[in-house]
Amino acid sequence: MLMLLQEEQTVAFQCMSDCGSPGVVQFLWLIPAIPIVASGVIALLKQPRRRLAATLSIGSLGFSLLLSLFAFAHVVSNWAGGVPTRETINFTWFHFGNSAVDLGWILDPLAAIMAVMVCFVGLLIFIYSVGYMEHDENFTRFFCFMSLFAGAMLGVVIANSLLLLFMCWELVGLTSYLLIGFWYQKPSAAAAAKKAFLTTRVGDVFFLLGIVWLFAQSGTLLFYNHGSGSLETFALQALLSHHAAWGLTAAGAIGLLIFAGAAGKSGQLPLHVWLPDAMEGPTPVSALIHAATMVAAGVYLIARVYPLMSAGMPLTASGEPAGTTTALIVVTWVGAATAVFAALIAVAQNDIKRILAYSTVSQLGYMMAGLGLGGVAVGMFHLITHAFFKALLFLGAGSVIHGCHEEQDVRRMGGLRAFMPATFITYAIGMLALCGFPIFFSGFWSKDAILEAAHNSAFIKGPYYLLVFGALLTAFYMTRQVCYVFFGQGRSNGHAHESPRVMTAPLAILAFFAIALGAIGTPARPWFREFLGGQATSSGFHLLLEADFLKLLATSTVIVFLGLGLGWWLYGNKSPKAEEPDALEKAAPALWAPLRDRLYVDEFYGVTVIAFYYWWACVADWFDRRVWGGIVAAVAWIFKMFAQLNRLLDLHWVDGTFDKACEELSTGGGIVSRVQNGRAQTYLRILAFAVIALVAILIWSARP
Amino acid sequence: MCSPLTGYLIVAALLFSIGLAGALVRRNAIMVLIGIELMLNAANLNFIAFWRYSPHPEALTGMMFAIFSIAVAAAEAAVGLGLVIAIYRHTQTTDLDKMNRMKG
Amino acid sequence: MGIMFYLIAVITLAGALAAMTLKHLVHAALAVTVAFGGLALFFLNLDAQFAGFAQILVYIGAVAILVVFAILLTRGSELPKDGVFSRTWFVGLPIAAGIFAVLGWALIASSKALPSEMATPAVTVHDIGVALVGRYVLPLEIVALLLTAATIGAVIVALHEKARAR
Amino acid sequence: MVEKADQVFVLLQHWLISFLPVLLQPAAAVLLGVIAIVCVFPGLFALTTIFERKGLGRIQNRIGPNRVGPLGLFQPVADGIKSLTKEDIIPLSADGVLHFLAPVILVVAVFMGFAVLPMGRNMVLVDMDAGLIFFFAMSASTELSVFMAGWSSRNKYSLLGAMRAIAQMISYEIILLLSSVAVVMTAGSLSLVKIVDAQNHSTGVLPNWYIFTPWGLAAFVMYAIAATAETNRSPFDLPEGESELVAGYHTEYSGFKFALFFLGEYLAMFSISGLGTTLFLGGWSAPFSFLTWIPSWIWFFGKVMISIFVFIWMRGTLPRLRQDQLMNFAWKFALPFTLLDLLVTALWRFMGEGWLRWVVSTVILAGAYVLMGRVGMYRGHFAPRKYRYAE
Repeated sequence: MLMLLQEEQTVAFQCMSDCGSPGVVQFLWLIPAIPIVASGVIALLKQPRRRLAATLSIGSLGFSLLLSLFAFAHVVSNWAGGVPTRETINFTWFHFGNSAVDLGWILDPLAAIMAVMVCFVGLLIFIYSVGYMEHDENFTRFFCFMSLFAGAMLGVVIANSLLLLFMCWELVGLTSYLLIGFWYQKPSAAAAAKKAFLTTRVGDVFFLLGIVWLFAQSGTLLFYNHGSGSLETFALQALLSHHAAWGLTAAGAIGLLIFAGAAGKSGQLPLHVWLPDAMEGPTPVSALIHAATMVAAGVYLIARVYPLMSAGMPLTASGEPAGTTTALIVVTWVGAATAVFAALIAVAQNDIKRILAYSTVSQLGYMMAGLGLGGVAVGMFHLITHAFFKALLFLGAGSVIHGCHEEQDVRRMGGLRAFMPATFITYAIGMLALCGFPIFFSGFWSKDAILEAAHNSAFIKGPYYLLVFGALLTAFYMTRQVCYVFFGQGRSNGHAHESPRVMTAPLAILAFFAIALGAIGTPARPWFREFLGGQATSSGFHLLLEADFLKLLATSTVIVFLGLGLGWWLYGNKSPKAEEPDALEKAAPALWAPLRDRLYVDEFYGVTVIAFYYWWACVADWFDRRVWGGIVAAVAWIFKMFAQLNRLLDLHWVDGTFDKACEELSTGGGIVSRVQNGRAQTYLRILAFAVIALVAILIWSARP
Repeated sequence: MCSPLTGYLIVAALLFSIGLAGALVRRNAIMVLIGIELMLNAANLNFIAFWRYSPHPEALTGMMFAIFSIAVAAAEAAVGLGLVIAIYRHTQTTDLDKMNRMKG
Repeated sequence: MGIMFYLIAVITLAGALAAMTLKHLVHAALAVTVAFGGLALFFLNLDAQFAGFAQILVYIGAVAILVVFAILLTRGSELPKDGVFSRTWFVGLPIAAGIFAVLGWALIASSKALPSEMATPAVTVHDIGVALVGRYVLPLEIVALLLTAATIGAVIVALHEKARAR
Repeated sequence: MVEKADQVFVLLQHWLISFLPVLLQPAAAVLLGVIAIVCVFPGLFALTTIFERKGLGRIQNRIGPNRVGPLGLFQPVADGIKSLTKEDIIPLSADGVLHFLAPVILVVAVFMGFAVLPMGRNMVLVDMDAGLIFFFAMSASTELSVFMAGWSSRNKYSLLGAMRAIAQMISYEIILLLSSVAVVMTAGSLSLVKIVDAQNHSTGVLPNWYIFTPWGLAAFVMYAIAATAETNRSPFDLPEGESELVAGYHTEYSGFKFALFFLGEYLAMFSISGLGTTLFLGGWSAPFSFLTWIPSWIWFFGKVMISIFVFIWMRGTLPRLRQDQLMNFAWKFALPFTLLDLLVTALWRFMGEGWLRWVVSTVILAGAYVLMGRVGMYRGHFAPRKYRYAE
């Protein structure tokens, strides 16, 4: 088991960032900035400039990919040289009082590998989108949002400040909202967007509370800042020494609050309801945001603040963990429960994307559990592999939907194997990777690492059994889906067709990585673990032959084959009619109904949270109308009466006098006006006459 | 008739009277304006003459008065003629005998 | 009191008289220009060079032209049918004569107080300029304001009704 | 020797009047000056007509008059004899007196303007304190003679031409005056002799002429445009637009009176070029100190003749403007721009020496020029009119 050991590493890190940062980290901000700028430019483009919009956003993301590959190479070369990388650039955003709010970005193995993943998967999905969105009239808007999303997500990845991370986090949430509601003319899409936004906000409120608390406690929101960052020894000690309620330390409490935010974004158990509905967005959006990247942001966040979550973990003398923390226990249990819960629901869904969505929720649960049990490397490894094969599955599903003329119900497909061979092969690879088919697929190794960590955990045993059951369900529902879609007789309305090259090429690339990525994390050569942990671990093929490991291998293989077999037995080549009840429904209708209805979570929320808000809104409305409205009306009435009184006074007293005076004046004026006959020369004459008189008087009076 | 100023004053008085007579006896509004301009000019001549023969010509009082009077006269002519044109547009005449709608 | 004075006086008064008596409006306008020119010569004769040139510039260059324009715009160049003099001309003339009488009386009454010959004042344009922006700066500004207002007013008054409505 | 050549005319004048009794000498000096002006400029006029006809010929790709004398150089003589011997026609219904007075007043008024122009060192007829005002007063008087000519002819074309000419001359006279005021503000004098003196000391590379300052250049451009309009020269020759008005206000003139109008027009050109030279181009001063050996009067007449050449060049190049363009340009572009130039001149005066005032005034003027031009173009003040039938 590996641990990030702050105490020993701080010195090395300080040296690294003090010795004049090399160029890479200084240009790190370009990685998110370029897609955001591209998005701004696209926003200004006219609707028909589709080609330019696509070129801009793909080009910008490609550039970001190049940059992040460069950064990654830098990190890898440092790592190969035995120096773990942690380079930061921090700057003050603003001051208030004596405190300053700092922002900054960071380059470390975690950020580097995540940035590469986001850029790479994102780029493939962008390319795929060109084909998928070809006939949409809001093509430019789509790419504008996608670019903005990519930029914001990369911002989350490289942020070295919890505040900057939160800002990008909210930007990501906004773009998610925009993209889910991309087809806002569909009421269901608009509702789904709203739901996603509100649900994630619930988590974000806790997250914000955690941030504020952290700032109040440690005085900084920077993660790493030459020893004074909030994740470094000094601040952690301070946080540990401070006790919150219920026996929690401040570190634990803040960790739990942050986890609430992560749970909202990553669809963990109480807040998972938005993610399946989010499938109303276009399929590339589902692939990019709701499978590969954004939902993984929660996991990434937990990985990022792992030192905080694990603060206070008792260690053995050799640095091995000898216990765990409350925060990690909560993370583990929530993750494991989510994994099983979502997998159960996925079994009874009929919408191709909804199955994948629940599968995503379930896999995110795995990642969380992996983080809680095995540390950063375990959770992140599954995150990376999952990003690739889940993106592959979503894109494959998109290809299927595209090929079946926007049909999403798996019962109305079937037999597509023959019509869409490329999609079928890649989809099958993705499906096997997700199921964890032994040895050859990346999913096997990453999931196995989680199971291994769960099995080896000395402190909490329950999650292991939950996760194993989840793995069985995963294999089962994926088999069910593939059988429905690709095997049996064709049940679709129109003639299915293969998707264009621009869509299948990304599928192929993703499929390659869905297989190949396993190589970086096998127990024989746990490169990924070393890379993230910055520590050497024992390696060699002999590790594969250890008894413990073999036992575990056998268990998971059996589980997977059990799931696959069960699925094939129930659904293989049956080609039931679309209206016909499901095979499982026939076998166990009492089990089926609650699963189909998503275990009534939405309904539960409907009668509790939403009902409460509705009632509260009614109360407020009544109060507004009756109480406040009454007061306002009374005041208005009083003033109106006063005005009436005034008017009467004016009319009879003031005006009467004035009118009389005016009449007199006008009569007098009429008499005088006869002099003014309107002839200019008469006036001039009178004037001249007056001058004569005046001068005569003057001279006469001045006579000596 | 010993002072050189007297001659100028007589000329100015004559000019003023001629201008006034013109303004009083002519029918045409424009001619009335011209008469008024003549009266103004007569006054200017007086100012300049008094300035020239005043004990302190370097104080420039009369001169300034004349210069400002010229400027004001220009403004007066512009507005007056503008009015005449506007009235002509309405009534198709510049005959003051026919223009008596100015009464209250 | 040289020959020049009498010459100029004759020109000026003749111009003024002609302006007030000539039937034709254009002729009257040109005659009054002669009177203006005579006055300018008077100013020069009185060593008021600047005022003289200003008189030419303003009266001959602007006012006379304006008058001519007004005459043409109001069809004043055609001879009126019912005479050029007002119906009440017999009232006007005695009043004008009365004015002259009163002024003359004032002149005679004050003839003893009038100064005799004075030396030519040494006043340059520079002095006038300094006085204008020094002691007389306020009147200058007010006159500037007046001229601006008059220009705008004249334009608005003389605008076509239709143009104004627009 | 150089001094002698420079002052040759002044010395000649002194020599000539020295034969007379002392009492008569001042009057004789003035008389001699008047005679010189009255002889020199009509001679120059004759030269210019042939120069113009030849030049226009070259511009229009033809030879021009070449029959009378060598290279047609005696053409003006032939023209003069022709106009003198032609019948002097007075239309039956014309106002005879005004018809006769108009060209005379025109020529006299224009000749008066030359009195204050310094044509060389010590070569000015009257060094008036208010010389510039005098000049403008005289040029203002010409408008009245134009009106007299147009009105007295009893001819619609004549009257229309006269009204056009007066409207145009009044509009552009304001610009002419205001652009000169910029110079007066800087030189601090209305006397043209002093204005020349103020420009006649070279500091640095460029001569100290006002045209070599931002405001001076702007004022000069405006002055040049206004001068072209003031003299009714192409492209502002609407009052004589032969396609519309036959010949404008001198349609009904023939013989010698017509020649007088012709003379008046050219004299106005000379005097206005002379004034422009005096105000902006340093008058009779040499551009560089090593060129002072060339007599000052040669400099003056050289500059005037170059201006005349520019007049001719413009006439051969530019098409005539439309009346509304002419007026819009005067009131909506040139007048505001000249007023702005006055402000910039004041700024220049009070910003003190240094490069900063160059930059500031250049930027303001160039910016205003571009901006006002663009706005005018955009709102269609100077743009070509769109004719309905051409759509």
